[in-house]
Amino acid sequence: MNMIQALNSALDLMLERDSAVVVMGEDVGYYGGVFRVTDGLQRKYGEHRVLDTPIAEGGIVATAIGMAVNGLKPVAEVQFADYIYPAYDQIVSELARLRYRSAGEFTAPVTIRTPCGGGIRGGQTHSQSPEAIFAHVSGLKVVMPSNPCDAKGLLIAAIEAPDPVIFFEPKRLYNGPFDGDPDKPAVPWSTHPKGEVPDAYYRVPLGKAEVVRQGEQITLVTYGTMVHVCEAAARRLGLDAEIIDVRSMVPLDIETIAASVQRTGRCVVAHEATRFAGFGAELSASIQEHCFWSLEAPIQRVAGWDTPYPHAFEWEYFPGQVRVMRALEAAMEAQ
Amino acid sequence: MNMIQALNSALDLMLERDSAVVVMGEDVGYYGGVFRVTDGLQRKYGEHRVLDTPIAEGGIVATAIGMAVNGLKPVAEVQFADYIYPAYDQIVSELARLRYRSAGEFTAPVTIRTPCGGGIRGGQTHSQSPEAIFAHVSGLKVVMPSNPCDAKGLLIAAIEAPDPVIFFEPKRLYNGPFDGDPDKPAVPWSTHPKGEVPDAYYRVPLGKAEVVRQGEQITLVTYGTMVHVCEAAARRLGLDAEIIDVRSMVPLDIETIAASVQRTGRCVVAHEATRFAGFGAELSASIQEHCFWSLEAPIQRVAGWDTPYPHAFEWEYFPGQVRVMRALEAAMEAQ
Amino acid sequence: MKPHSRLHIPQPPSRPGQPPDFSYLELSAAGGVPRPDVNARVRDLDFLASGLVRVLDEQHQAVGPWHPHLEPAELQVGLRHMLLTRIYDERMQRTQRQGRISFYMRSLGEEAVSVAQAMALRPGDMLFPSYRQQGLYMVRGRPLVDLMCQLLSNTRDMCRGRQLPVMYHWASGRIFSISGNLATQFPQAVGWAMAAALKGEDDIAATWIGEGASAEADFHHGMVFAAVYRAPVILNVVNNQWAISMFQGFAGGENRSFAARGLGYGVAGLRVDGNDFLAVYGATRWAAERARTGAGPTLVELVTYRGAAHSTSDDPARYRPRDDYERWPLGDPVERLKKHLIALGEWSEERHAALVSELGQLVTTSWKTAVGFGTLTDGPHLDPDLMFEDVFEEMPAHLERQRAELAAERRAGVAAGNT
Amino acid sequence: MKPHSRLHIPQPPSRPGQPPDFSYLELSAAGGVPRPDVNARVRDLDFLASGLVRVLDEQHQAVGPWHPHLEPAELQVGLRHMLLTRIYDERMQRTQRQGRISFYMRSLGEEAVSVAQAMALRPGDMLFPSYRQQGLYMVRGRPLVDLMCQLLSNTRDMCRGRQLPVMYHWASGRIFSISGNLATQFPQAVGWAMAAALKGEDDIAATWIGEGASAEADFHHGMVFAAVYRAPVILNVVNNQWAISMFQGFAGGENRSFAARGLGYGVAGLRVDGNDFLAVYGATRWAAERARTGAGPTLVELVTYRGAAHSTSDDPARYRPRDDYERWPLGDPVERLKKHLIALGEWSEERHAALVSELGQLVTTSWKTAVGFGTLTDGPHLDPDLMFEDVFEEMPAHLERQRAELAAERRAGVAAGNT
Ligand SMILES: Cc1ncc(C[n+]2csc(CCOP(=O)(O)OP(=O)(O)O)c2C)c(N)n1
Ligand SMILES: Cc1ncc(C[n+]2csc(CCOP(=O)(O)OP(=O)(O)O)c2C)c(N)n1
Ligand SMILES: [Mg+2]
Ligand SMILES: [Mg+2]
Repeated sequence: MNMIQALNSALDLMLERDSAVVVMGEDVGYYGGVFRVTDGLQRKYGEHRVLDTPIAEGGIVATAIGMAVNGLKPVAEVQFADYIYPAYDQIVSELARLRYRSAGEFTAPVTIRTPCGGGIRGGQTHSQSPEAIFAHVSGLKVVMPSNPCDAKGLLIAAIEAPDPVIFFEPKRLYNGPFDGDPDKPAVPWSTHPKGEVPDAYYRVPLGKAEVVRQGEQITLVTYGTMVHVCEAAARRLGLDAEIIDVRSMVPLDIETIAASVQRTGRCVVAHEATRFAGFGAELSASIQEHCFWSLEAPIQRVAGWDTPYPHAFEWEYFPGQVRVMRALEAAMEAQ
Repeated sequence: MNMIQALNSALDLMLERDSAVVVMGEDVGYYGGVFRVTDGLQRKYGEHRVLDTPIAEGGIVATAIGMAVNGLKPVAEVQFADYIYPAYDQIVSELARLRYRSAGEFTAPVTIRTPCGGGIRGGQTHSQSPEAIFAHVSGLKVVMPSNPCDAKGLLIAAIEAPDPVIFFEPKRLYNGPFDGDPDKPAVPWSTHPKGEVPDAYYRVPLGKAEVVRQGEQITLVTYGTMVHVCEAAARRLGLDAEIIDVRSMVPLDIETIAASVQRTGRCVVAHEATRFAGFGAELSASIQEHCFWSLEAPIQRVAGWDTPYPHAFEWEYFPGQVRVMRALEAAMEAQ
Repeated sequence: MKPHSRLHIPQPPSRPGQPPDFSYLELSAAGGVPRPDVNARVRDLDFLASGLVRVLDEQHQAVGPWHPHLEPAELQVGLRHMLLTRIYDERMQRTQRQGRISFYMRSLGEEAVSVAQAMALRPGDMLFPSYRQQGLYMVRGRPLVDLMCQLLSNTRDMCRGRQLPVMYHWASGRIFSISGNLATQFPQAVGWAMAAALKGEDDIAATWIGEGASAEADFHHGMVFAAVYRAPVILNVVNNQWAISMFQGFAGGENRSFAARGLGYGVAGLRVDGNDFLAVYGATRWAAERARTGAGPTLVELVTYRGAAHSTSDDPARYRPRDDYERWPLGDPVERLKKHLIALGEWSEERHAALVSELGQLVTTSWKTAVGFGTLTDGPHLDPDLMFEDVFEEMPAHLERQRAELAAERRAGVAAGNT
Repeated sequence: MKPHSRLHIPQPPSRPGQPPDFSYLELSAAGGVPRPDVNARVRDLDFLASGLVRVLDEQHQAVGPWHPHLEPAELQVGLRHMLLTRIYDERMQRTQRQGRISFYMRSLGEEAVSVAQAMALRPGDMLFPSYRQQGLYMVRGRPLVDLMCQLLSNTRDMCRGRQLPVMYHWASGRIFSISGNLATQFPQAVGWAMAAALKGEDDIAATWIGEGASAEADFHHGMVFAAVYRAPVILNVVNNQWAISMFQGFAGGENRSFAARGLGYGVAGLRVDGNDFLAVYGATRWAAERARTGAGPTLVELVTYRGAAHSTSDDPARYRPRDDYERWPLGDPVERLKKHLIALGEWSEERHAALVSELGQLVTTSWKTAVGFGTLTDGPHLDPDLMFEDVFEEMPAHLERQRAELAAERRAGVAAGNT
C-alpha cells in the first residue's frame, strides 16, 4: 500500500468497527479528498458518517469538538497544514484544554489529520510543517508518520486515543518514499519494506520513537520525509549512523533518543520546518539535557531556512541530502 | 513612570509625531484600555486616531493590515495574549508574509501589543506567554520588555519599524517590578532605576539584548518578568551571575548571549511559558551550538510546567525563585 | 491629512454625566408580534427579527400569541430561581470585595434569560453558556455549595483549581464547561446538535453568546454550520447593550438587530424582550420545537441590559451614566414577573419578602458550608499535584517528571524559608 | 445508533451521469429589479438580495434601470478584455499541461465579473482579489509578459519566485497581492477602506471572495468591520456554484442568497447576474457611488458558473455532469456581450474572429518574450539568494548566516555530484 491507501484503510476499518467514528472535512465526502485519502468512504458509509463541510477550518474543529462531547469520535481533515491556522484558537484554547479545565468531566477525542511538508511545488501555502506550534501546547498529542505501515497504525491509535491528536501527513511521502533528490525517478512504496501494510486492524502506539537504522557513530533524530533524506545522506557518507524516527512529537520518547545519543556521543537533529524555534530546538535542548556528559560534539540542527517556503527555490529551501551531509560531517569532525 | 505610563507615553508621542499612527483595539478608546495603557489618548487625538473595535481579534489584525497597506501605522491591542489565537491566521499567513510574497511591493508595519504572563490570578485564560509560536514564524519581530524604560523605547522602535512586531507586555510588571515572591509587599517602579523614564522621544533598538547584571560564574538568559525573578534568585544564592535580558526574541541577539556563556561556561535559560518546545528550547539549542566547547555543565531550562496555567496553583506553576535557584545550583554543581 | 473623515464611529446614546437615553431602542407592544407556525419557511419569518416579542403588558397582564400559559406554580418557581440568582450574585460579589474570592461576574438584570430559557428546555437538552448564565445552574438544581466551592478554588472545586471563578461545568446536569475565550462555545453547540441529529436522538443544544462576542469568528462558524446542516440548536445572542466599555454599536447593533443576522444564513431570527420572563419562555419553546421537529436552528436575540459592572475588575461609571439601569425601558425581570404574579393574585409583597429572606439564608448557609472546604487564601488547599492531572487521560512521563520536580522544589522552598 | 438521522446534508442538483439541473436557480427578468437611490436606507433594500439584477434580455437588448448606458466603444473594450482573459487562460492552462508552469487556475465563464467591475471602478480604487479575477489585470493594463513571468517564476517574476502561479500583485496598478489562504483579503480590504475614510480620501476598496470561502471567519470579520465603521468598500461574493468539489449548498446557499448575508449586518446586499456584463457594470457603479458618498459598504453577489476545473490539479468530471456549463441558464458572458454589440450594429462575427486571432497573437508573442526570461524547468533561474530577502526590510544576522550556509551547501552539492 502507499501512504494514501494505508490511511484510507485505517479510516475504513475504524468507520467499520466503531459507529461513533465520523470523518469530516472539505471535499472529503463525495469527492474523496483532494489527496484521495477518504476515497470511497462516503459511498461505503453514507453521507452521515463521511461529511463534506463548509470551508471554515475553525468551524470544522469547533463542531468536531461538539460532536466529540456528544460521544462521537470525529476525524477531521484540514486540507493543507498551511490552512490549519484559522482553527488554531479552537485547537489551542478549547480542544487542548477541555479535559483540564473541566477536571475530566468533558473530553473531546478529536483527531485532526492534515497533509504537511514541501516537495510538491506547492509554494508558501502548500508546504508548511507547523508541528512546533502544536507541540508547545499542553494537552495535544502530535504525530507524524514517515511510512505507510506506521501511518495506518498510528492513525488507528490516534482515533482510539482518549486525547486530541494532531496527525501530520508528509504529503511528499503519499505516493512513495522520497530521499530528497527531486531529480531521481519516483520510487513506489511497494519497493520499501514499510510499504507492506497488513489489511487488518493494528496499532502503532503513540509516544514511541522507532530506531529505523542501528548505528554506532552518530545519532540522527528526525521524522516525516526527513527520515528518508537522512538515511540517504548517512549512506552516501558511509557512516554507521543510528537513525531514529521520532514519530510522536508529543509525548516525546526521549528515553529511546537519549539512550542512542549516550551511546554514539554525536547527534544531528533534522526536520523540514523552519529552524528558528522549531521542534528541532526542543529535540536539541532535551538531548543536551539528557546526554550532556556523553556529547563529543555540538548537536547540529538541520532544517528549512527561516523564510517562507518559496515556490521557485523549493530545492534550495528543502533540507536535502547535502544539508544533512554537511551537518553529519560537522558533527563527526568536531572533537 | 510605571510600565503602563511608559507605554502610554510612547503611544502619546507617536500619535503626536506621526499622523499615520492609529491606536485600535477592544476598549482602548473611550475607556482607555482594561489596563489603562491607552488612557486619555482618545480624548487627546480623537475617535479617528484611537479606535474602539469590535470584539474580533482576527478582524482587528486584518483591518490593521489593510490600514497599513494604505499608509497608516496601526498599533493594535489584543486585550490578553491568551486571546491572540483568533488572529493567528492573519498574523502568520498574512502579516508575516506579505512583504515576502509580494517581493516588497506591499508591506504592513503593524504593531500588535498584548499583555502576557501570569501572576495576577488570571487562571488559564489570562496568564499565557505564547511568544514561542510567534518566534517560529519567519517575518515577525517579537519583543518583550522587562521594565518601563525599555518598554517605552522598544514600543517606539516597534511602531517605527518597517516590519510587523508582536509586542508582549508582562502584565505582572505593569505596576512594579516583581521578583517572584507573591507574599512580599508590592514595590512601585519608582524604587527601580529602570522606572526612571525620560518624557521625551527615544528608542531602544529591536534585536539587542541587554546585560542587566554582569557576572563571571554563570549566565542567566531570560526576559520579561523572569528577569527580576532571576536577579532575586542569583542574589539569594550569592552567585556572581551574569543576567541577560533578551528583550527581543526575533531577531535574537545571540552574539551578546554567546559571548557571555563562552566566558562563564554555565548557563540557565528561564521563561514563564510552558517548557516543552518553548522559546527556551531555541535559546538552549542556539547557545549549545555557539558555546559547546565552553560549556562546563548542561544548560538548564527553567519554565512553566507543561500544563495550562491553573488558577489555584498560580505560585506552584509560576517559575519562582526556588525553581531558578535549583537550576542555578544544578548548573553550578555539575562538572 | 484632511481634518474631516467620513469614517463612521458608533456612538453610545449617553456617557457619564449625561441623562440615559434609550430612544434608539425599537419596541413592539406586548402581544404585538404574531407567532408563526414552528414549521413556517424561514423566508416568511423575517418580521420576527425586527419586532420585539413581548407578553407582559404595562398592566402586568400576559397577552398575545407568545403567552406560554404556565401554571402559577411554575411562575413562582421561575421567580424563585431568578431571585436566587440575583441574591447569589450580590453575595458573591461581596465576598470578592472582601478578598475571599479572586473574581466575580454578576448577571443583574439578565436573570430572565437563563432562568426562563432553562425552564423552557428539557433536562436532556445540552447547554453551552457563556459566563453570564448562572441562572441555568439554579434551574437545573446544582447545589449552591458546589458553585461556591468552584469560586473558592477549594478542596471541593469541581474544576480542581484550574479555572477562574464562575467558569463552572456540570456534565450530568448537561451544562458545558464555560470557557474564558469568548464565543468558542457557539459552534461547539452546533457540533453537539449535529451529533444528536446524526444519532437520531431527540435532545437539542442551546448556546449563549454576548452581543459583543458575536463579532468573533465563531459566531459565523456556528451560523454557517447550523444553517448548512439544519442542526437542532438554539443560538442565543444576549444583547445586554454593553461589552465591557463598548456599546452594542461596536458589534454592529446600530444598523440592524442581532436577530436579523440569522436572515442571510436562512436561519430564523427572533427578537425577544429579554426582561419579560414569559416572552423568553414562549420564544424558547417555539425555537425548541422548531429544532426538535427538524425545522432547524433559530437565532434568538434577547434584548436586555447589563445592570451591573462587567465584572469585579470593571468600573462602569467611567463609561456610562450611573442611573442608566433604572431608566432601562424594559424594566427589571424580577420586578415584572413579581408584579404579574401579584396581578394574578398568586403572589404578595409579604411572600416576596419571605422568599428573599429564605434565599438569603440559603446563600448564607451554603457559603458557610463551602468555606469549610477551604478558601483560596486560607486553605485547606487542593493538592498541587492535581495540576499535572487531566492534561491527558494518562499522565505521560514528562509530566510525571515535572510533578516530581515540583515536589522537590516545594521541599527546597520550605528549606530555603519560603512558604 | 438508529439508522435514520435528521441531519440535513446539502445536495447538489446533479452528479456525473445525470442531466444538469438548474431549476434551483431563482431568476428575475432583465430590467425587472428596481434600482433604488444610492443613499436609500439599508432596511429598504432587502429586495435587492433576493432579486437578480439583469440588463441584457433574451433579445440581446439592454433594458431596465440598471442599464449603465455605456458607449459602444466601451463595450468593445469590455469584450476585448474578457476575450483576452479567456484566451490567456486557455493558453496558460495548456502550458501547464506541457509542464512549463507548475499550476494554473482559469476563470472561464466568470470573465464579466472582474472585467466589468474593474471598468466600473476608478483607477485609484484599490482591489483585493482572490485567485480567479485575472480580468482585473487585463483592464488595468498589466502587460501579459509580466503575468507570464510570474507564472514561470523566471528572472522577471514580480514575486521573485516566492509564489505559486496566478498569485500576482501590482502595487502601482492598485491590485493587492493574492494570498493562497482563502478569505484573508476580505477584511483587509475593509481596513484599507477605513484608512481611506480616515484620511478623507475618495478612493474606495473592492474585494472578491468565492461563495465557498465565505464560510471562513474572515468573511464575518469583513462584514462586521465594514458595517460598524460604514467603510467605503464593495464586498463581492463570486458565487460560481462550486468550491472545488463542493456545491454552494455547503456554504449555506441552499437557504438564502449570499447577497442576503448583508442584511443582518445592516449592509446593502445586491444579487447580480454575473454573466451579464452590463448588469455587473451597473451594479458596481451603484455600489461604488454608495461607498464614495459615505452611504457605506455593499455586499454584491455575482451569480455565475465555474466553467472549467477548479485548477489544473482538479478533475470536475468526478463530481459534476460534464455538460453542465453549456446548460447554465445565465449563458456565457462573452457570448452575451458579443450578441448585444451585434444587435446594436456595433460588432460582427468577422470583427470578432479578427479580435480573437489578434489576441491569440498577442498571447503568443508575449509568451515568447516571457520564456526568454527563463522558465522554472530550464532557466535562466533567479538567484537563490533572493530567498532570504524581503523576510524583513533589512536582513537580520541569522538570515545572513543562512544565506552563506546555502551558498556553501550549493558548492558542496556540486562537489558531491548533485546538480
Ligand atoms: C477571545 C476573547 N477576546 C476578548 C476577551 C475579553 N473579554 C471578556 S468579556 C468581554 C466583553 C464581552 O461582551 P459581550 O459579549 O457583550 O458579553 P457580556 O459581558 O455583555 O455578557 C471581553 C472583550 C475574551 N474573554 N476572549
Ligand atoms: C484557508 C484555506 N482553506 C482551504 C483552502 C483550499 N482551497 C483552495 S480553493 C478552495 C475552494 C474555494 O472555493 P470558492 O471560495 O467558492 O472559490 P472558487 O474556487 O469557486 O473561485 C479550497 C477549499 C485554502 N486555499 N485556504
Ligand atoms: Mg454584552
Ligand atoms: Mg466558488
